[in-house]
Amino acid sequence: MSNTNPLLDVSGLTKHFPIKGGFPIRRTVGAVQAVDGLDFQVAEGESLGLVGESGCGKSTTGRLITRLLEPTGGKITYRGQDITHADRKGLAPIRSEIQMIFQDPYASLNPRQTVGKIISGPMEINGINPEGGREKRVRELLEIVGLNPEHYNRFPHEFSGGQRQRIGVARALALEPKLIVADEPVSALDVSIQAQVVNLLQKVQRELGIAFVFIAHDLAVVRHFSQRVAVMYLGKIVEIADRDDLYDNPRHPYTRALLSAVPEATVDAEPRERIRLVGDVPSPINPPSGCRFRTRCWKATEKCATEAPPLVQAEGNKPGHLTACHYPETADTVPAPRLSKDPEAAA
Amino acid sequence: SSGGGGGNGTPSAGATSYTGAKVTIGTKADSTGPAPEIPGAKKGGTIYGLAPDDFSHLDPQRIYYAYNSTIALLLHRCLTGYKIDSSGHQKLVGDLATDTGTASKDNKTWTFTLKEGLKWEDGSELTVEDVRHGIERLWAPFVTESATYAQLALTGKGAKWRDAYEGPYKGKHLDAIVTDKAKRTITFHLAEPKPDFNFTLAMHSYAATPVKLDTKEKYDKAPVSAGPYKIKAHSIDKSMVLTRNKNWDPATDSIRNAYPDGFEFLFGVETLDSTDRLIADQGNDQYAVSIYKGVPAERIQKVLTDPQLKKRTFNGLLTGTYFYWINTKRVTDLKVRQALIHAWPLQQIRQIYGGPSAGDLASSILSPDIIGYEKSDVYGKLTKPAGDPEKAKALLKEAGKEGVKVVYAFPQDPTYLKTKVVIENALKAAGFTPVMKPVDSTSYYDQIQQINNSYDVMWGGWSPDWPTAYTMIEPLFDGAAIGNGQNNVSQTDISWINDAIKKTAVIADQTEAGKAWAALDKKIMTEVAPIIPETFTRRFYVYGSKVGGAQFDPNFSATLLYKTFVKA
Amino acid sequence: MSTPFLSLRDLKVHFSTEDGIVKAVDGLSFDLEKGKTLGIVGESGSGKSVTNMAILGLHDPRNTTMDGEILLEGKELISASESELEKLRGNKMSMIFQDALASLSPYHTIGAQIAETYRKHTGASKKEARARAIEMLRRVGIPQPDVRVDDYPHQFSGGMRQRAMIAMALVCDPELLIADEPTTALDVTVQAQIMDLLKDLQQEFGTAIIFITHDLGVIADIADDVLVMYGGRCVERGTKKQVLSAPEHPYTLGLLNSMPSLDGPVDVPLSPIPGSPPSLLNPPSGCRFHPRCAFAEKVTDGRCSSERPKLEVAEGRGSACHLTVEQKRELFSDYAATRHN
Amino acid sequence: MTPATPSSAAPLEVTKEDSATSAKPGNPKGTESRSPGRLAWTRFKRDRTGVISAITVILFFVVGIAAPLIAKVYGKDPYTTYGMNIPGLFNEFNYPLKPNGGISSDFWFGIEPQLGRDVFTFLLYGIRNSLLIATAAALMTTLLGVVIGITAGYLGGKTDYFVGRVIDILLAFPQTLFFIAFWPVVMAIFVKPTDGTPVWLTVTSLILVMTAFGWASIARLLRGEVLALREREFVEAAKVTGASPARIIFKELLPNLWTPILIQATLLLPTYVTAEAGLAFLGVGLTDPTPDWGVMIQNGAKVYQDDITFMLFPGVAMVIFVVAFNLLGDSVRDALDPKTKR
Amino acid sequence: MLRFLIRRTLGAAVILLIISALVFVLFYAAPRDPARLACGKVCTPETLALVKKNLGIDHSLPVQYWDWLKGLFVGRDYASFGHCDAPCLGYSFQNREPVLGTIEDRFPTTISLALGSALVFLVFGVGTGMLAAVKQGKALDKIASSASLIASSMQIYVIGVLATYLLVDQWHLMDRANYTPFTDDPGKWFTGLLVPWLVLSLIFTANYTRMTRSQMVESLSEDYVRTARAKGLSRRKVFFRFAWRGAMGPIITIFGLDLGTLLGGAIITESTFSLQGIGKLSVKAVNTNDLPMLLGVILVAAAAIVVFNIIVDAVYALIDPRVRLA
Ligand SMILES: Nc1ncnc2c1ncn2[C@@H]1O[C@H](COP(=O)(O)OP(=O)(O)OP(=O)(O)O)[C@@H](O)[C@H]1O
Ligand SMILES: Nc1ncnc2c1ncn2[C@@H]1O[C@H](COP(=O)(O)OP(=O)(O)OP(=O)(O)O)[C@@H](O)[C@H]1O
Ligand SMILES: [Mg+2]
Ligand SMILES: [Mg+2]
Repeated sequence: MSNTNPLLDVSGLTKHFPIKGGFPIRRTVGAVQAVDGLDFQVAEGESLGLVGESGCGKSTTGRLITRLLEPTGGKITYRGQDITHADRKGLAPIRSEIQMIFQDPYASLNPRQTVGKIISGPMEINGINPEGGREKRVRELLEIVGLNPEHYNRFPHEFSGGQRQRIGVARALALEPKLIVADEPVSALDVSIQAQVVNLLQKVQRELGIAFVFIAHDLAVVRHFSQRVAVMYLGKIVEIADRDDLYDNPRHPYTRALLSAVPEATVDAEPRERIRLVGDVPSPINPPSGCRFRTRCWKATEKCATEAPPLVQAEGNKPGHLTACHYPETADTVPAPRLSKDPEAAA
Repeated sequence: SSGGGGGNGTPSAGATSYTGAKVTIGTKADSTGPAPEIPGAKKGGTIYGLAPDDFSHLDPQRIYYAYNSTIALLLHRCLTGYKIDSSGHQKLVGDLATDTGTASKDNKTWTFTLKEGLKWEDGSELTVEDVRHGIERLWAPFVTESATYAQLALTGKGAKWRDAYEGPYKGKHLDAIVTDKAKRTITFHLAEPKPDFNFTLAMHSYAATPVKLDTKEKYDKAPVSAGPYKIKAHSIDKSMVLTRNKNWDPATDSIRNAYPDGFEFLFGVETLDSTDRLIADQGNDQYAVSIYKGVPAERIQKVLTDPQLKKRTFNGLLTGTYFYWINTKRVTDLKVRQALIHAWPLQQIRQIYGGPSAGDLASSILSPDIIGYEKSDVYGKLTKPAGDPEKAKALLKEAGKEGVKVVYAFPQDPTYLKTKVVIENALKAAGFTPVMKPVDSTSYYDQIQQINNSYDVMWGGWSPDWPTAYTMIEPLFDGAAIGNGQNNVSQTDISWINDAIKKTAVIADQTEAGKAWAALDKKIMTEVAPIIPETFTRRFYVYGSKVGGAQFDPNFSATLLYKTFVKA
Repeated sequence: MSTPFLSLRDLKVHFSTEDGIVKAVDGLSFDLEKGKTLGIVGESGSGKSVTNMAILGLHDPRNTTMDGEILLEGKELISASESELEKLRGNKMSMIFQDALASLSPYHTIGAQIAETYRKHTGASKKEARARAIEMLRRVGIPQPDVRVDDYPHQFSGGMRQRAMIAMALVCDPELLIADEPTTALDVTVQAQIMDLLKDLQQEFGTAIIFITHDLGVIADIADDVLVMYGGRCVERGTKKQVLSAPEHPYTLGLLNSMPSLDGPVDVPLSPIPGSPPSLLNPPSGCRFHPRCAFAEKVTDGRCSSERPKLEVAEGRGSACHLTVEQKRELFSDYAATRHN
Repeated sequence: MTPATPSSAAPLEVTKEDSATSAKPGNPKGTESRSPGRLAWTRFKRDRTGVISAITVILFFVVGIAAPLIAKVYGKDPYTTYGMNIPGLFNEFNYPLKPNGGISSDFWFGIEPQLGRDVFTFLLYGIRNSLLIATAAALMTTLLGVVIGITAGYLGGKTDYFVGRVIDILLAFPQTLFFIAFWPVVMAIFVKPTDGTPVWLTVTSLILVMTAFGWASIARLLRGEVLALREREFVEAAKVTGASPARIIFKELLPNLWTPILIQATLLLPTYVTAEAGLAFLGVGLTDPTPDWGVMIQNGAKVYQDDITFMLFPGVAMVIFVVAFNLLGDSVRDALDPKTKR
Repeated sequence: MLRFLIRRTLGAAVILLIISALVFVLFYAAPRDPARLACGKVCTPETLALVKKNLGIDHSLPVQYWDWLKGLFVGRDYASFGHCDAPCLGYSFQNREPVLGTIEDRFPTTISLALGSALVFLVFGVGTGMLAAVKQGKALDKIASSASLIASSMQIYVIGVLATYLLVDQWHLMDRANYTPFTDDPGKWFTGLLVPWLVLSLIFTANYTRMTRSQMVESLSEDYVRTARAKGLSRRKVFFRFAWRGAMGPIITIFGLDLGTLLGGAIITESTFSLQGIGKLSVKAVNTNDLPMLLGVILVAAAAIVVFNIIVDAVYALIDPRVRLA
């Protein structure tokens, strides 16, 4: 574990989006608790995967780290420097070091700019003048991400989704960052293309030593890409561990349920135990008290409703494997019951 | 009445034999009712009147504009009035009074006797007190729009006439008016001689108002009628319905016929629109007349070239003169003023107004319907109506003012924006440097009536309030009439003119006086040249095919409503 | 063999656009029996949705030309009149669309939209239809259906919307259900719920299901038979087991290889299919997959780029590839080895 | 040296005809680059209605711009009162003597009743002036609306709130009424009472007043567009790389707003042409001696009973122009935004 | 809903307040004196002062505005008109009638004109628009679109006079434009307004045709319309129940705004047809420097726009369940 001197240190990170309302004068009447007290670190060159259901706050976390959003609370430290509330000027020196790759290959490229402009833009903004000129560098980058350097003058709409995502990667690489936040970079791509991009990112991470916060909802992809994985549920991290630990020995019921729900394209392998969660993620405006997962958890007790479980190294966990559960699963737990589909019970 | 507010002077016309009305003073017999029958006329029916605007005032004391007088003729009665014959000649006769009044030798005391059988619309008697009350009301603070001739004459205090009397509502009467209820006489003691005071009293500002039925400010909306009709309904700015006043006795009225059972006026109909309606002649429009507005230039050709249509028209010259004031305080050189007159393109201007049928070219101050009018053409404008640039140039050269800048002000109105074009061309041709200055037409007169304005030549016009020259020459050229909001816009303050006005104004015999005025007119034009006379404007009116007796009111330049009737 | 329940014969669906003719589906055939689930997989744009919309006759006739045969219980649908189709749609055959939010009318309550279909096809009264709607909602697992029946779609969560869509599609007990990527936008946990639901319903009513997806994992979960589409054509078909464990087409193999799994090795790179999907305006000649195919040069005479490979189907199994069976056995096993260590 | 990249204003090319030669050099090795603007242009060229309308509209503009030249060749001017000066053209009522409004080899479109000016040159100059005013007003309105709208949309917060309220108030104004009521005020601010109102001033104030009232709706629209665009990931991408707000507005947002801007501008122009005519009818704006299309039609409407020709030429010209421009607008919209078919 | 209405009404009141203050300031920025016009032909400074007092404009601008505002709520006393009950918009300088009364008197004309023509252009515009959407790309579509376009590019004052000349004077097909209160004679009310309705709706119809067509085309391509078809619903039902429902929102929005503007007076139309509505009244107020009347009509017009804005938003929320009123 490289916790000693992490590249990125996030503690107690919180983001509440205010809800306006009231009468007759508008004011803040509530908040979407999108992210609520996250603690994690990312070491240099390491890839941290962030998984969870839709709306659990993955993107918000990513946007907080890149400071596209102003945190409501907590602290973000990058290489020892507190950037929690740094403004544009304060961020300028580290702007080039933290970059982002976006989910939507269509929306993330300005349709009115050529590829060359899109990639050289960040260099221009940060006053980077590589040897041999920016155009040369852009062509290099295009090559690195597996695109034809001659496509320099083309427009995004002339590329396929996978190619566009490569352009996005090239743009992020243009500033030679130390940390890239990739927000579901492959979710919008076809399976056949998805693999291309995952490979590219992996290559980039390994060869250039760039650390990643890799956001995804596809557990298989995350497993493939990230050395460490954090599972989020409703604005909180419920479990964080090294890859193998997490996939082989999930301690949190939610992690387990999540893993069991992934369909696998194999017919001969014996069917995995199946846990079927009922209902949807509750609203982050009024999250359940105590453990936020308790409304969908088959193990929930009184305690879960009153006491929020801390994210700790549960008994039997390897070091660095933290779980936020009062009743963590054990390896030999009997397979969870296939939950009744009685909807009333879940409501 | 005067040159109308703003830019509504668009005239139009066509060559006819009509050359202005003759005005005479009638006898007691002329003053005795009823009015002579009109051949073919029958009682009954309704005449419809179309107009762009509602009457702005109905309270007689607040009536001065000619347009308001067109209805005042049906409702209000003054001591005197004009009896108009079918050819348009007018006679001053007694209306409420038995005759045109008796003046003292010095013309400072005027006495009138009321006819018998005069009644208000509610049947109460119309007395000399009511006549006096009408005049005393002029001092009421809410009456601000009236003519001021009588007030001036009665108090002799000039512009401060209001200070002389506090108005009738505080219980006091004006000392200068003496009434005798028993004898039905009313006597005016004037501060200065006024030989034409009986003309003055024909103005509707001096009509009688019932003491008992006076509602002060509210009277303006609901006046009490002494005339042949009374107001039945009035929807302001939209319509007005008049019905017969049963208490009006034709025997007391030598002026008014009253054939229709009622009138219905429709307001808000723009002139072009109303003309088209009258031309189309459908439905009730067959019984309709245009109250005040003549056929606009755009329809003159249509109206005059269609023989069927032309049969349904009458026309007349407006009472006043259109001219251009020359600011003598700015254009101080007589030669330059004369050059301006020579240069002015009268013919082209009239072309824009609609050609010869739009009116006659003017060459003098006085208009043809003024008593004593004599044609004079000092600058040969009638022979060279298109302008004489050579002569103008020569005069300018003489004066050493070649290329002098001339600021010409005119109301911003489609017609004058057009005449501006030809005027500018003519001035350039004559060697002036013209500056053309359109002025917002709603405040046009306000602006040019500022004595320190910066205009050299200004479009304008003036109509006399009664057909004697005094009401033209005095307001326009008397030095006393210089001031903000006053009409001596040329700012002529020349002692011989002032003296001549004073002298001529007291000549008792109006024919004599007329001659003197005409001579003064010519002299002013020759020696001072303070205005450029332009046209005596002619107006054409179309009326519905079922309307009879439609004729021009030479006094108020409108349709003479009380002579109309519904054809069988 | 009697006539199959649904049978497509050489279906062609071409769109005329201002850029030219888009051959979205170009000669597709398959059969489907009652009570069976056919999974259709393929990349985005491979013509999956177009095929199924063609079955329901939902294409705009103004810019679409359809060719071939669609036989439902022997009845030809391409030439059927609009009113005949109206009677079938929502009744005998119905469809679940991918984007439930966009596919449900935002202006009508969920209940009304379900009831409407029922009334149209059964002539039931308003009250009956409403009761039916509530029952359907209950059946698809909507909590408090008698209350939620009056909600609008935007008041539902993503999973609930998709369930409402399903309820609507099933309200008249259709014999054919087409599910067009019903779970793609959903979380895995919700996806699992929906698929369980579909399976249960099929068991209950013996519905024939066409399940469209581009996720082979989902196919493995739900389908009996699989049809792999590429560039508007079928490249391979067979039972789920056949296709997933012994693919016969390089594209299918590529798809399988490019998928990361929950238990495979993690330190080796994935094996993607190079290149990008074909343009349907100017599709590659011959085999449409050949520009991306790793084995194209193994076939002599450049046949891959010149000759369209035939889809030889025997007992529901077949693929469209010029490689010989031997070549496949040899070449594919290498690849399979890299996959499962 | 940075290579020649298509400017961010590229989409504007669709309205210009001479852009066909651009973008060829600097394109390495036949990888032909098709910018969104170029694509739109290609689509536009295929649209027959659009092309015909464009030609018609351009023709009007050419005629307007070249009016003095044409008048010179033709040998007449719009100010001389030929009808009055030359005997034999007018009857006594100042209507043309010859039939059809006095059309002759000398006066191609006849002469104007009353003043007797040459209709052909008057119409040319009228088109010139009206188009000048409408174009300038449309441009200024768009400019102002775009700047305010984008700024408010991007900055959000208090700025947005304030701008939003100003827009609310402006849109609640009964505009025509305001025009006629306060036109004199505007003129009074600029003109000394001793001076004539120069035509340029009338024109300028007209443009200014039209702009002052017109920008609000465009600003509102663009604000909305920006709010939507602001959430797009490429804007975030720019932010992540440290781009300044100015850069984001001008380099990232603006190029993407050309489509709505262009559409608004094309909607605005014919509206302004007719609005200018309508205002002239109410006595606001250019007045008679200055040739104006609207004033001409309005005068024509007065004399149509006796001389329909005089109304026909300007009227038909106006209908053709407005229709052509609207059709052009539709085509431009279709070309720029092919998904939303009219 | 109630909260929404209250909040928006408050906002509207503020807007109207600002507008009225602006009108006041702007009015006096012009070089014109309303007293001078009311003063008559012989206007000495003494008389002028008297007139100013009578009209209630003998104070400084802020005091005048305050007086006017106060009049709105508590009524006002005039030197020459007497008392004016709240809400008092003052007395017209021009005809010395209460402004409110005059506006009340003119409003039915404007309402009739607006509603009638709105009905005509809605029916024709939306009708042809729908037809065009159904027959997309066919001849009928093109004819409908271009005909409406040509119609809309005509000027009212031209079409108005032409229509009157031909339809009324020459062919005697219709009655001359004229307002008779509906309560007096519905028949006359109808025939008298027919020509203005038709002419006024001309310029709007095209807009609605085009808008309806594009909205329908757009909403016909919505996914939920496809779903409706997939359910087996008939074309007619799909068209009206689903597609039209989706297209309605923007149309109603624009319609509300248009109606609001129209209720403030169709100035050119009313002038062309000599109809005594708010529009004509406002032109007259301008021409006669009649400040109280001008204020009155501008407020009415602005209020109409603002109120319809609120109505549009409320209606939108009714049509589209996704919209929440705040
Ligand atoms: N700008 C915002 N204002 C208000 N709420 C927001 C905002 N952005 C996100 N949220 C809310 O915060 C919560 C977390 O959103 P976030 O986008 O981080 O989820 P996510 O995990 O990325 O989901 P997905 O997988 O769908 O992308 C959601 O409930 C979302 O509605
Ligand atoms: N109406 C249409 N007009 C023109 N082209 C169309 C039309 N509908 C579909 N297409 C084209 O047909 C091709 C196949 O589309 P289809 O929707 O069937 O793909 P798909 O396999 O369902 O993809 P996805 O997984 O993205 O849903 C695509 O290239 C699409 O662009
Ligand atoms: Mg996200
Ligand atoms: Mg699809």
